[in-house]
Amino acid sequence: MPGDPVLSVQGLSVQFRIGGAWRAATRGIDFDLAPNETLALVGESGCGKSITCASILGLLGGEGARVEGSIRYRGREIVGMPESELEKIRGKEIAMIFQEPMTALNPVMPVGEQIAEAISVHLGCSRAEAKTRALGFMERVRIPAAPERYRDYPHQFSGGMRQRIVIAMAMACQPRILLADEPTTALDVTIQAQILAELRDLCANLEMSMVFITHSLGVVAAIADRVAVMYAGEIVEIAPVAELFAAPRHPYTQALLQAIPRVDRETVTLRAIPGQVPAIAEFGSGCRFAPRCPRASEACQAVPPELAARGGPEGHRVACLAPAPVRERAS
Amino acid sequence: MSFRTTVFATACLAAAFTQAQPATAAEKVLRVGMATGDIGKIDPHLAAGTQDKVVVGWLFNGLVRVKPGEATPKFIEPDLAESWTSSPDGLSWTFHLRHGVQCHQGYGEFTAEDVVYSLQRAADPNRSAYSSDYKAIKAITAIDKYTVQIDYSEHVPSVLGFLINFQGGNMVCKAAAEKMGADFTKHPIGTGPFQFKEYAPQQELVLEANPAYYEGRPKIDRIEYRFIPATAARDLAFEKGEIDIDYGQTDKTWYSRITKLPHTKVVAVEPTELYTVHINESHPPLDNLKVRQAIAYAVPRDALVKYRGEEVTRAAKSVVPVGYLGETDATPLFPYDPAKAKALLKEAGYPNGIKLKVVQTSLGTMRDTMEVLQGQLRKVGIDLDLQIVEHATFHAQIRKDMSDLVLYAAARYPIADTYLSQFYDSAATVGTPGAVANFSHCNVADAEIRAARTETDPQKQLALWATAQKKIIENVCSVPVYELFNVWAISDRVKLGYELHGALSQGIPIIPATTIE
Amino acid sequence: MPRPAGSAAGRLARKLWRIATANITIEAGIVLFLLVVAVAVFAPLIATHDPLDQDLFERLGTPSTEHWLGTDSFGRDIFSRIVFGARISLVIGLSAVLTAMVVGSFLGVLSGYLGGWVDQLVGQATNILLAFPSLILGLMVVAFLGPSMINLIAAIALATVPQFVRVARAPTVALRDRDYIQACRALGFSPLRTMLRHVLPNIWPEILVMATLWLATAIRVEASLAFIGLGVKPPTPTWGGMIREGFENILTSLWLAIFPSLAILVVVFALNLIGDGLRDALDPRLRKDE
Amino acid sequence: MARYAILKLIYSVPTLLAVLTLVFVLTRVIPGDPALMILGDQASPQAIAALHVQLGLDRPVWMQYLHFLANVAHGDFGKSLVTGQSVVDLAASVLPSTLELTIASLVVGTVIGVPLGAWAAIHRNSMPDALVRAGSLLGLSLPAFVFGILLLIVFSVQLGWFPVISPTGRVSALENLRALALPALTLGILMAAYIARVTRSSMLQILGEDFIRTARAKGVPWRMVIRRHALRNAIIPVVTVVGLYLGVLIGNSVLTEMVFNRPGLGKLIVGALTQRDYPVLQGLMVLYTLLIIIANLLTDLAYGIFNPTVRLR
Repeated sequence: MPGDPVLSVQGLSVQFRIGGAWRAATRGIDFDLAPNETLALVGESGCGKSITCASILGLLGGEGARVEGSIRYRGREIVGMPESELEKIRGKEIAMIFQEPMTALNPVMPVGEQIAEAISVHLGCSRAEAKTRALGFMERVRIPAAPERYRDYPHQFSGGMRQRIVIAMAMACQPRILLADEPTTALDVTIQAQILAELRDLCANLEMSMVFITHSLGVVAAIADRVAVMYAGEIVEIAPVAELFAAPRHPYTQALLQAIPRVDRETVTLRAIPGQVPAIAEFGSGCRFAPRCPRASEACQAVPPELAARGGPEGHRVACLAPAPVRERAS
Repeated sequence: MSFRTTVFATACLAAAFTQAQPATAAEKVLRVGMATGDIGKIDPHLAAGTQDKVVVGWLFNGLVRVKPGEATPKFIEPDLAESWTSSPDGLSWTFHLRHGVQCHQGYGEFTAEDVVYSLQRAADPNRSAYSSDYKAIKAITAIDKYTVQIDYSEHVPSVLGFLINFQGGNMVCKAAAEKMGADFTKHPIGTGPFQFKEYAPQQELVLEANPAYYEGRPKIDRIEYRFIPATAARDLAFEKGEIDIDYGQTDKTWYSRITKLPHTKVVAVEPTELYTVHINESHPPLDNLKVRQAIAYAVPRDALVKYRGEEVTRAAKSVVPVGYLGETDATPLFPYDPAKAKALLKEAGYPNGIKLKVVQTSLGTMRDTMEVLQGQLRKVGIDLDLQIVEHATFHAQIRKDMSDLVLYAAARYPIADTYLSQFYDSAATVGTPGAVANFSHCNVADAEIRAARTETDPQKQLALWATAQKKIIENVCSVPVYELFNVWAISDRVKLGYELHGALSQGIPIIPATTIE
Repeated sequence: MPRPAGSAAGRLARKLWRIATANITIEAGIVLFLLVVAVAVFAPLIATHDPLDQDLFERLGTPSTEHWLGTDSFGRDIFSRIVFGARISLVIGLSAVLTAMVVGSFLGVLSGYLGGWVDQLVGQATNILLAFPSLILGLMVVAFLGPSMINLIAAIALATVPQFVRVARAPTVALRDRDYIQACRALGFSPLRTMLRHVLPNIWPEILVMATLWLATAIRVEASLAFIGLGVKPPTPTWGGMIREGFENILTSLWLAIFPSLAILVVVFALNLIGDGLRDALDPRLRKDE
Repeated sequence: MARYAILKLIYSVPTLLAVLTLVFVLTRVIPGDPALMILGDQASPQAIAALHVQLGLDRPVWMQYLHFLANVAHGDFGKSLVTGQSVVDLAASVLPSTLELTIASLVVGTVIGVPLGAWAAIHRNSMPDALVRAGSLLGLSLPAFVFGILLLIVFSVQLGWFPVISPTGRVSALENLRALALPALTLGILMAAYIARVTRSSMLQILGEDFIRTARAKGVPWRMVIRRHALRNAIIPVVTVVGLYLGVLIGNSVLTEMVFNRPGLGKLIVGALTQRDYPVLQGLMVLYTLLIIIANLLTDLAYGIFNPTVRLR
C-alpha cells in the first residue's frame, strides 16, 4: 500500500458511564487506513464497530461518553480536538454513511438541500452553486430525474434511493475518508449489490479511503481490501481480505467464517458459536472471547492478548495467545 | 421561523394601525368612566340602569326641568315649554313651547307634535317602562305648532313632576323615533345639549356637542363615556388622568382614598337610593308579626351606615326616602336590639332560629348589602340561604314570590306617593294583574295611600301619607336599611359652571357652560 | 381468572407506592398536596376565627397578630377563610374529576367496544365538548343552571369527561378484535365486563396522570368561575371569590388578592408536580432513555 | 389544499348544527324572562305579554327552533335584547380586539416558549432544564387573572409604563400596542409555559434521532443543527398543541378582558350570560364554534406546512 496512512487509530478506547461507573465499550483499537484503501470492520452487533466509527468523527463527546487513545487524521489528532475544528473535518475530510436510510435523513428538509447543506457549510459557496454541485452528485449516485426531485422530501423516496441520497450527501465535499456504517443492511438484496458497486466505483473515482462496517462477511469479500474482525469491543484479527478468508487465525474469526452458509463449497457444516457475547459490564480483564473459546487456557483469562503478527505475515495480525498456525496458502 | 415571526409582527402592526387615527388637538373632550360592562338602553322611556339614565340626562329635555345641579321639585323651571297655565280644577294644563328648538342631527324643529308623540309613547306600556305614571292622562292635544294641552281624568299629586326631564317626562323627536323604531334605543334623538355620535360595545359611547342647542353650543365638544366595570381599574384610570369623571363606589374606603387625591372633587349626588328589605308576609313564618319584628330588631342600621361610610350613606328614617314630599320620621323605625330579636323569635316559637330563602342579584352594592345583612341576621339565629342570580333573573324571581326577603334599592320621583303606591299598595302586589313592586304583600295602608293620591288639600294629603307610613312600619311590611348616594370623583380640570347638589339623572349634568381645561 | 381480592389490592397498593416514590417531583407534589388536604380536613382546628363572622368595624384590616392575613371588606378573617376555602376547592375539584373519570372511562370503553352509532355519537359529542374551552363550558353551564356546588361540579365534570373518553376509547378499540376477547365472548362471559378487566389495567396509569392534571385544571376553573362571579353562593369562602373581592379593593388592600392567589398557586402547582412526575415515571419512552 | 379545507368545513356542519341545537335548547331553559330584560323592572304585565308576541316567544318551541335555524342560515342572529344592536354587528365590533389579543399572545407564547423549551432540552438534566421545567409548571399553575392582576399592579400602577384601561377609538398604533402589551403578556406567558413543555419533550425526542447525527456528521455546526434540523422537526407537534390551545386561549381571554377592561368576545359572552341576552348568546356560541373550527383548520394547514410528510396536494 503506497503512502502514509490517512487515518491512524491507536489504543482507542471508548467508555460510557453506566450506573455511575465508567465502562469501556471498546478497548485498545489499533488500525491504519491507507489512501484509497477500503477497510472492513466486521463483527456482531454491539461489538463496537459503530462506536469506533462515531469516535473517529468526534461524535461521542458530551456527558456520559469518554474517548481515550489516539485517532490521527493525516497527522492531526482528533481525540480532544475542539468542536469547531472537528466541524471542519466532518463531512469535508471524513464523511459518514449510516445504516438506516429511513431515519438518517431530516424528514422536513428537501433532500437536495440536505446535500447542498454540507457543500455550503464547508465550501462557503452560494446557494445556486451548492445546488448545482448537489445536483451533480445526485446524478452521480444515479437518482433519476434529479433536478425535478431536488425539492422532494425523504418520504417521497424508496429506501434504496434514500441511501443513494445519503451517499451523495457524504460525497458532496469529496472527503478523503468515507465511514460507511452498514450502508446496505436495511436494503433489499438486489439494491444492496447496486449500492455496493456504486460505493466501490465512487471510492475508486474519487480516490477515497473507506472504513466499511458490516456484520456480513459476504459484503466484506465484495468491497474490502483489508478486514478487521471485532469482538466485544476489540479487534481480534486484522488482515488483507483474501488472507483472512483463506487463513483465519483467531478462533472467533474461524467460527464466524464457519457460520456463513456458502454455496461455493461442497461440505457444509454450519456451526453456531456457543455462548453469548458478554455485556459491557461483564467484560473481564483477559481475552473477552475466552469464555466461548474452545482453545482457551488459563493465561487467556489473565491478560488481554495483543494484536500481533504472531508468526504470520506483518499485514495479518491476530489477538490470540493460541492462534491457528500459519498455513501455506495454496495458490 | 423568521418568516413566521415576520408574518405575526406584520399582522400585529396592521391591527394596530387600522385603529390609528389622529385626534384633533383643540377639541375639548370630557372622558367619563362608568361602572358598567356596557350600556343598556338609552331610550329615555326605557332606560332603567344608572349607566343609561346618566346618558339620557345629557341627551334629552322635558317640558320643564329641575334646575341643573338640583334634585328636588322646588327647583322646577321652564325647559322646552317657556310657560304654562292650568284650569282651576287642575285637570287641564296648557304648555307654550319655546320656538326654534332643533332636534339632533337634522330631524327638524321640536314642535307640539313631538310633545304629543312623546307623552303618548311614555304612557304606552309597550313602549315605555313608566306608563303607570301617565295613567291619569285623558288626552294630549296639539293646539298649534307651539301649544300643547294635556287633560287629566283625575287629580294627580304632581303634574309638573312627571313632565320634567326625568324618565317618561323626557321628550323624544317624533320623526326620529318613528323612523328608527326599535333602533332608537341605541341611536336616540332628542333636543339636549349633546347628541349621539357613536357606540362601541363594551367600550364606550361617544356624544358630541349639539351645535343647535337652544341654550347655545356646549363648550365641551365631545363626551367619551367609557365602560369600566372594575372599580380599581376605573380609579386608577382617573388617578392617572385617563378619565376626567369617575363613577365612584358608595363606600367609605373608596371615598377616603379618592378624597386624598390632589386636584379632585368628590361629590355625593342626590337622589339617594333607599335600600329596603321587603318581608314577604305570604311566606310562613313571616306571616307572624313577631318574626318580622325580630328581623327589624336585628338590623344594626347605624352600624351599617358607619360600615359603608357616613359620607356616602345615611340611615333610613321611614319606608319613604328622606326628603320626599310627605316623608316623615314621626313613627320611628325599630332600633337595633339583638336580644329582643332573639326573644321575639323564641316567643314566636322559633328558639333555634329560622332559615329563610333569599333570591339575590349579583349586582355589586345590592349583593354586598345583602351579604352584610346575612352576617348580621346570622347573629340572632336568622339564617339566610342566598341564591345569587343575575339581575334579570332576580327581577323575574322576586316577582314570582320566590324569595322570602327582597332587598330592593330604588329612587323615584321624590314624592311619597310614588314609593307608597309602587311598594305598599296591595294593588301593586307581585303576582297580581296590577303588579308593580309590592313584594311584601303589604295591604295595611291601601286606604290612606289611595286617598292621598287624589287629595287636593296638601295638609290632608300629608296627614294621610304619615298615617300610611305609620301603619306600614308598625306592621313591618319591610325594614328600610339605609340610603346610598351616587358618588362621583371629578377632576379639577372640569369646570361644571353651576352648583352641584344633586341630579335626578344620577349623573353629573353637563350644561353648555361646562368646560374642561 | 378470579384472584384473591386481598393480594390484588395489595399489589395495587405496592404498585401505587412504587409510583408515588418514583421521583422527587412526585414526592414533593404529594407532600404539598397532602398538606393542603390536611388543612382542608382540619380546617375547624386550624382556623383562628369563624370564617363567616363579620366585624363591621374591622374592615380591610392589615395583617396583624389578631388577623394573621388581615380582614376582608366585611371584616372577616382572611386566614380562616382561606383555610375553609381549601375545602370548597378540593371538594369541587375532586368530585368533578372523579365523576368525569368514572363516566368518561366508562363511556370511552363502551363506545370503543360497541363501535357503530354509539361510537359515532359519543365521538361527536366528545369532539364538540373538546372544542369548547373548559372555562367557557363551565361558564355556560353555571350561568344556565345557577351557581351551586352541585352545578359547579357538574359543569367542571362535563368539561373534563371528554378527556377521559379519549384516553379510554383508543386502547379499547385496539383490544376489541383480539382473539381472547372474542374467545371470552364465545365462552359466554359478559363482553363488557371482560373489556373493562382487560382495558382498565392498560389505561389506568394514563388515567391517573390525566386525573391529577385535570384536578389542577378543575381547581383553576372553579377559581376562575368564582372570579367571574359564578362561584358557590355566599357567604361560603372560596379562593376565586376572595380574589374577586380583592381585585375590587386592590388599590387599598393588595393582600386581599395576594393570599388566596398564593393558595391556588400552591395547590395547583402541587398537582402539576405530581402529574408531571407521574408522566415521566409512567412514560416508557422517557424512562428508556433516562 | 383548498379542497381539503372545503371538505373539512363541510364535515363541521353537523357539529355546528349540534351546537346550534344545544344553544337553542339551553337558552330556552334558562330562568329569567327576556321581555322583562328589555322592558326593565317597572314594566307592566301587558307590556311583557305584548313583547312576548313580538319576540315570537308565544309560539310553540319547535316553531321557534325552525325559525331560529332559518334565520341563522341567512346569517341573521337577531338583535341584542339589551342594546337592540344586531348580534352580527356586535360580534364584529369586538372580534378584532379578541383576534388581536389572541394573535399577540400566540406570538408572545411562541417567541418565549419555543426557545426556552429548546434550551431546556439541549441542556437536559442541568440547571437550565430544571429552571424551565419549574418555571413552566408555575406558569401553568397560575390562573390567568392572578397573573394579569400582578402585571397590572407592577407595570401599570407601580411603574406606570402601560395604561390601566385600553384606549378606545382613535389612538395611535403605538398606544394600541402599549395597551395590548400587558394583556398579551398575561395570556402569552401562560401559553409560553405550555409551549415550552411541549417543545422540550418534542426536542428531546428529536435530538435522539438519526438525522441529527447525520447532520453533525456532515460537519454542520451544532447551533445550525439545532436550528435547521432539530427545531424544525420539534416544532411540528408544537403546532398541533398550539392549535388545541387556541381554545383555551380564547377561554382565558374572558379573564384577561375583565382584568384589563378590554372589549372582546369573552366579556361579551359573560355580559350576555348575565343579562340573559339570548340572541347574543346564541350568536356568540356559534361564532365560538366557528372560530374553533377555523382554528383547527388553520392548525391542520400549518401542520402541513411544517410537516411535509402530510403535506396535502
